[in-house]
This record gives sequence, C-alpha cells and structure tokens, in this order.
Amino acid sequence: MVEVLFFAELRDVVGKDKLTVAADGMTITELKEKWLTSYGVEKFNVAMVAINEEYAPDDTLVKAGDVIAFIPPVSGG
Amino acid sequence: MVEVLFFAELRDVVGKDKLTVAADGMTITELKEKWLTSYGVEKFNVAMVAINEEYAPDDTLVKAGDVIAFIPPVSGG
Amino acid sequence: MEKNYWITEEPIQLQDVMDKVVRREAGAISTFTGIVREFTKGKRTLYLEYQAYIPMAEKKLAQIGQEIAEKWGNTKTAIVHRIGKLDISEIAVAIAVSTPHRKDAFEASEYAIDRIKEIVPIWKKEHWEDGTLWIGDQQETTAYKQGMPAKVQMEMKQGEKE
Amino acid sequence: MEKNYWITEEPIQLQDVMDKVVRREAGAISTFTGIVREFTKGKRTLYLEYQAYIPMAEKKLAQIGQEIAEKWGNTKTAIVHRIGKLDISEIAVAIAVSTPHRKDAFEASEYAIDRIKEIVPIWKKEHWEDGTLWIGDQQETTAYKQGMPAKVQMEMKQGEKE
Repeated sequence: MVEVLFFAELRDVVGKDKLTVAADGMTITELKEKWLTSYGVEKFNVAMVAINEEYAPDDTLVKAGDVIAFIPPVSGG
Repeated sequence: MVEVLFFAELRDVVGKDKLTVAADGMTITELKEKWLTSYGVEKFNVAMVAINEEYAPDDTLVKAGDVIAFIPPVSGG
Repeated sequence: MEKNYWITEEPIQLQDVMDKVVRREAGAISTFTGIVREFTKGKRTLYLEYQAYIPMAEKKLAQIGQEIAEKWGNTKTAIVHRIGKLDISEIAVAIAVSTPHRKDAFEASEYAIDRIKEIVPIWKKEHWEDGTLWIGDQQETTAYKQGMPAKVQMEMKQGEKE
Repeated sequence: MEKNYWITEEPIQLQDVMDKVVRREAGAISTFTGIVREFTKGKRTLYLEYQAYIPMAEKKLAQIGQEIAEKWGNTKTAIVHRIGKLDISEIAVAIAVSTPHRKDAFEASEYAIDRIKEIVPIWKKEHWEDGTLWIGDQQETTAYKQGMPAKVQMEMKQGEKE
C-alpha cells in the first residue's frame, strides 16, 4: 500500500487530504489511471509528483510504504 | 563672514570642525587660496564643496551667512 | 541544531530571520519580505490562505539555501514561509542572505524568491469579495503540461549525473 | 511628520525601518543592511567610527528616496545610517523599499545603497590593530580630482535645466 497526498485545488477536488491505495510496483502513471481518473485526469496531469518528498517523473515505480504527493503548480512567496 | 565646516580627514588636518572667515563675495576657489592653503591644498582639491547643504561648484560666489562644507570622498554605507 | 528554513503558522518577525544570518565575515545582508497586497490587477483581496506540504517545503527551502551557497560562495541564508490565513500587509515569506559584499547579497536573495516560486510546495488561495481560487504559477503552465516544471526537470537531469 | 530618512547614534533595528514602508498597495519589501565586517582584504577591523554632516546627510538620503520614487513609481523608502563607534556585526546602514512587485523592490534598494556611497556626506574611519584611516570611496578618486564626483556633476547639470 502507498499513501497518496493531495494539496490545494486537488485536495478540494478529491475531498480529502490523503488516500491509501494498493499501487505497489505501479508507475505513477498507472497509479493515476487506476485510482484517480474518477476525479478528472486534467488536474492531475498538470501536477508534479513527489515520492517521499522528492520530485519524481511519472514513470517511476512506487513501492510499498512510499508517500506519493500530487503537487499542483506552486504559488508560494 | 561665512562658516566653514570640516569633516573626516580634513577635520583632523585642520584640527577643528569649523572656522569663521571673511570670504563674502569670494568664489570657493578664492576662499581656499586665502584661508586654507596653510593646511595643504591637495586634500581640499579632492573634496567636494557644499554651500548651505547643497553641492556647489568651486566658482560659486559665497555670501555673508553661508555655510561652506568641505566634503572629502564619502564612505558611508 | 539551528533551523534556518522553516514553515510556520505564526506571524513572521523579519528580525528573527535576519538574526540567523549575521556573522563576522558578513558586511551585507539583503532581505526580501513578501507581504499580502490588497489589490492585484484591480481585484481586491480580502485575505489569503496558504497551504504547504510542510516537510517537503522545508527541505526545498534548505535546498535553495544550498544552491545559493554553491553559486555565490560564502553566504548564509535563512528563509521562513507562513501558512494559514493572512491578512493584508502580513508577511507571507521572509528571506535573509548575508555575504561579505553587497552585490552577492542582492542577487542571492532575488534568486531565493524566484526559486521559491518554482519549486517549493506551497500554495496560495485568494479570497476575494466574490469568490476564492487556488492560485497556480502562470509562468509554469506550459512546462507543467509535461508533468513537472522545466526548472525541476533540469535539476533532475543534473541529479542523475551525480 | 513621519521621518523616513535619518542619522542616529543609537543601534539600528531593521524592524523600525521596515515598519515605515509597509502599506496596503505593497506586495514586496526589499531591505539592505550594511554591517561591520571583521576582515577587509585580509586586514582585521577592530571597530569602525562613522561621522556625518548630519543635516545634509538626511537631506541627501531623502533625495535618494525621491529619486527612487521617480524612477520606479509607487515606492515607499526609508533609510537610516548610524554614526559614532560601531563594533563588528553592528548595523551601519539599513534601507527598506516597498513596491507592488518584487523586481522593483530589489532594484530600488540596490540603487539606494549605491547612491549612498556616492552622494551622502558620511565617512568611515577604520580602526585596525596597527592604526586608523579615514576611508574615501576609491571608485570616485578620478572624478574627485575635478572637484566633485562625476555622479554629482551630472546631477547639477540636470538641476540647471529644471
């Protein structure tokens, strides 16, 4: 199982700040297709992904215990 | 009579922070020649002059009551 | 350990950030403070709400400090970003960089705020009289279509070489 | 009247300078702080002594604020310079500029410190282990041979046209 975190607009879209899903061995792309399409793909596709607090490309394989964060375009400062 | 102010190195050279001298109607250049040559001209020639707190060229005529300041190269900040 | 990069829910005091970078080799300190502006493009902001992915945001702030140290040498940097509800004129972010000479201090603190807007997972929600909106950085829209901003992609390629 | 440009013999608090430029239209504040550095070109400073032609220095600081307002528009500036004896890491000068957007704030505060070093009648005396020296701005040596610095000459010519 992996933990998936949502922030800002994505948190509003999903309606919660995290989900725990079965995605061990999947790529980020596969995780999105399996678990997140019901929330609308567009907003997830413009988001970055961080695995364990580091940016990672969509073809990265996730493993059990990973923390996956979807990071919409940032607007700090 | 005009008041002549000295700062920084010039104050050390002259040994006081001001002089009152008779220079009404003189240019700054004439004032320097008449009253300040004994302190060495070089250091006065690299200084700016301010009359009544505004920078002024050496050919400005001074009038009674003016405050003349010799301003060595500044080093604030 | 002294913490020079942090996210807080409390009001920010510029002095606290500055104090972290004072040192005997420094002759110049440049700070940047981002405060909540009332009007943006003619639209009136009532207040802002900031959210952060806190542990990652603090890591990324520290990374920016590290980048500055590598680019300019002999620097000391501190950065704090506030989250939660912020009223007009409250401080959202404060940066301080100390260097021996002033030119580097200005360049480095400007670099810091530019990088914050690129890579640090913090989001701003505008609260206007007629609605709310989570703001995304418009400059990065194109790059985001490819999955992540160009600046981060470059960085990841560099990281692969290390 | 609020005094935004002043010379002081007391320790400077950056917060005091910053507070003077906070306003609802501002989204960015850049500050510059000059502090006493221990080593300059390998030589150890014990402490510095600053002297000012106070009334003229305050006028010239205000003039710099006016120049900034003309060049960048919608700015608010405050500048304080300390005189007397200053120990290592004490603040000699602090500048704050607020603007709607950050680019202007950085440019304007850098402009302010550059101008201070050109036109404000303040002098620094170095106290080293083996002696003392009143410091002149080396960059301006050539221009000073003609009676006043090039930057001031230009300004006076502009003044004549007004």
